[in-house]
Amino acid sequence: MLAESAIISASMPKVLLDWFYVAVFAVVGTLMAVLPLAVVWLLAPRQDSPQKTITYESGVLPFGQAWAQFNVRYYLFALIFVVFDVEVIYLYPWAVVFRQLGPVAFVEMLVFLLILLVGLVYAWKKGALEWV
Amino acid sequence: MHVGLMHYLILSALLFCTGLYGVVTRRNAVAILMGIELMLNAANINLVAFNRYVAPTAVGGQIFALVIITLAACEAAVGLALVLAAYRTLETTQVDEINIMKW
Amino acid sequence: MSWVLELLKAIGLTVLLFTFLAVVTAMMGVYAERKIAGWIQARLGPKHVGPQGLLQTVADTVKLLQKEHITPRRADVLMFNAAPVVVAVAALLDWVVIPFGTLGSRVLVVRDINIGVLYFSAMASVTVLGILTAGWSSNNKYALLGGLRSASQLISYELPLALGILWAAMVAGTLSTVGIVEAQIQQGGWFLFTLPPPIGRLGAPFGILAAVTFLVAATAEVNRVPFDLPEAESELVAGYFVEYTGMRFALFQLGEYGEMFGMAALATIMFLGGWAEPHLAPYLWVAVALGAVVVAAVILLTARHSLVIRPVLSLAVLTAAVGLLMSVGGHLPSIVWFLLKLFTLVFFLMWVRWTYPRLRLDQLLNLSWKVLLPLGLLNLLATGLVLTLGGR
Amino acid sequence: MGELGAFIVLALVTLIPAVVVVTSHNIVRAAFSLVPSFLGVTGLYILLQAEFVAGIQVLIYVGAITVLLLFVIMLTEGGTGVRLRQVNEQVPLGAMAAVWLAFVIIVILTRTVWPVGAGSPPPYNATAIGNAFMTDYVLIFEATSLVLLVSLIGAIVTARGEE
Repeated sequence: MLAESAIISASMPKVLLDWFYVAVFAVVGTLMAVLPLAVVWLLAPRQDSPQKTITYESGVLPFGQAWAQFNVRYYLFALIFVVFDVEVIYLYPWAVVFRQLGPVAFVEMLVFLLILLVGLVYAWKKGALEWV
Repeated sequence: MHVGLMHYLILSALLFCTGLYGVVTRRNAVAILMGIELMLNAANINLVAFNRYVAPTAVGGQIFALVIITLAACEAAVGLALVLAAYRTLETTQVDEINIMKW
Repeated sequence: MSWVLELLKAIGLTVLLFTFLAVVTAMMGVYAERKIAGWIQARLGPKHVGPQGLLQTVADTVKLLQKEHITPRRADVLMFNAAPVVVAVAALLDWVVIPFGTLGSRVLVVRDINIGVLYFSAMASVTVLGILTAGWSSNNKYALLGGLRSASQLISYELPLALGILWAAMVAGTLSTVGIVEAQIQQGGWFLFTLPPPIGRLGAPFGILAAVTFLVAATAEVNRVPFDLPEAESELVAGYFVEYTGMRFALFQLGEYGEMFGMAALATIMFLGGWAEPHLAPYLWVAVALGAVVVAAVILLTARHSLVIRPVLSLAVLTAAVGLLMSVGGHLPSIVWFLLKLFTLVFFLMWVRWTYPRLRLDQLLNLSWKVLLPLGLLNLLATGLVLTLGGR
Repeated sequence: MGELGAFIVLALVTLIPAVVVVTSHNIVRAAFSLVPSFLGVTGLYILLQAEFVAGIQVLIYVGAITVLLLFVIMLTEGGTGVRLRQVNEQVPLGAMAAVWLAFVIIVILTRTVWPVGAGSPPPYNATAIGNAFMTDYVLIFEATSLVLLVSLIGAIVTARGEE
């Protein structure tokens, strides 16, 4: 194990090797996911009929486009999500160093989170978290 | 040939100009925001590349990149909220039709 | 050329993990789900194909391979085809950082990436895009509504999920999945019940709270009952994948089960000590074995249906056997422990699925934003405070 | 060699979809094309050994900002499939400006001598970033939370209108 990693680090840093694997996984995984689709393309029957490719709408002929406009509520949740997701990215580095740095890091994060909790309370009070 | 700082800077310049083209030519406000996101990404590539090649032992550039990602998220949230507000009153997201301030 | 070797190794591991995903999580997962559903609803479940219906999902897969791919006339063809692939590959990529156990001094993990758990949550967040693509490109009202609902559900529960992950990362002081397990081995207890010394067992409430937050969010993240609104068979007729047939549908299924097992695996790693063997005194292991026997006896004596007898008996025999083995000082390979914990969690998720009704959309969003998110944040801060006061 | 190959592949993965983003007539497709572009940039960060920033790039850009953009497209006329003219009359002008700017930047870049630092990146990227945030950059750290708070409030007020 140790000997092996020494050989690799001579040519390539661990970080790059790690992600090299991820890249191979993504590429080969995509190929493997496409493979059954190709098999189907070879094996399965293909009989096109105009009825078959109609959009499914519980057996009734579809009317209008599905690409319609939706409720603004969806946006509000996505918006609050983005802001808090960004907050979470600051928690990750904090989580790693927290136990080395001790009280100072805790207080710094406390201030950070309290400011953002104000935002959550605001959204809550304004009813941005209500669906109806 | 070795990959150096220059490679990243040129790539980022190209990405930046692609984004700029989108911002200048698009009519849809959302598409303009997409162009801006590309430009911000180009800036981030620069920051991280400078970090890697000029001061590899520090992480300052990466911190700036993180802050820019944060600002990009805020910009998208507020910008898109503006687009929605404009759409509600004017029923369009095409920026050249949003001209009620023009006399 | 060392990199050719690495490339071959990576390709081999991809094929291995993809097969694991397809055979163990998707095929056996669906089979187990149907058997457990049958057991809970006092019926038999699949029974005819192979012994005890074991080959049922294999037969189903073969059937799906022969099904025609129907692409709706008004769909966006390219994106319609890309969506199931994205969902399946995102689920596969989750597994890169999951350690299965140890072999000698080696940890059985594809790559112990430095930012392991962050990587995991990033990959999990890509699923949202696959689902939105599927919903939009079908150009079907049910699909689009299901896709949008699903996306808003997934993003809502991503935050509590991340907070659960962060809790474990904070206590362990690392983002690496292997590091998190090793921290638990070092302190001699699961994060579920134990915090690092000097807090120890007193920290159990924090761990349990974090684990519950994570599990609830994970259940929602993989669209399972009671959070299956996006699919809601009875109202949205399967939601975002309503238009998908044959193997494309199977890929969604693969992604969903792969993701579910992946979440359970991450929970095992973060809260149940991963591959580590539990250290209990021998008499406690005897108690575990006896307990299994007693519980089984009570259920068998009071059961109204003879159908429950066999599954209860087999589970009890398994638990009793493990308990007895451990009480006489035996050992099981670490990979067995990991899989035992993983399957127990998966069993729990399936049990929940067939027991609870679906939530309403507003209840679902309330649970995430008004309960889990504040709770997760407070738990994180409280645990941080306790760790700080306890002298690091 | 391997590094250069990876760089070229990633550059193409970044730039080609970026061109689709700014030229596609279908706005939903343009938004989806952002994803490979962002992922290409992620790969570049990895190549620069900025692992943590790469993880955040996927989490925020792919998992959050793209979803937000798609939501808004589907909430406004973009989602209705109505085919509107997506570009304005500035196409030739914009193309010229972009090409000219790219040219100028590249000329300037190639004529500058950039300082090069020595040393290797810290092995644990996330730890180094955490330490920097908690010590040297703590003011930025706290200021970001204020920026986030303000944009959250601003966006909620704007998006809700006067209901």
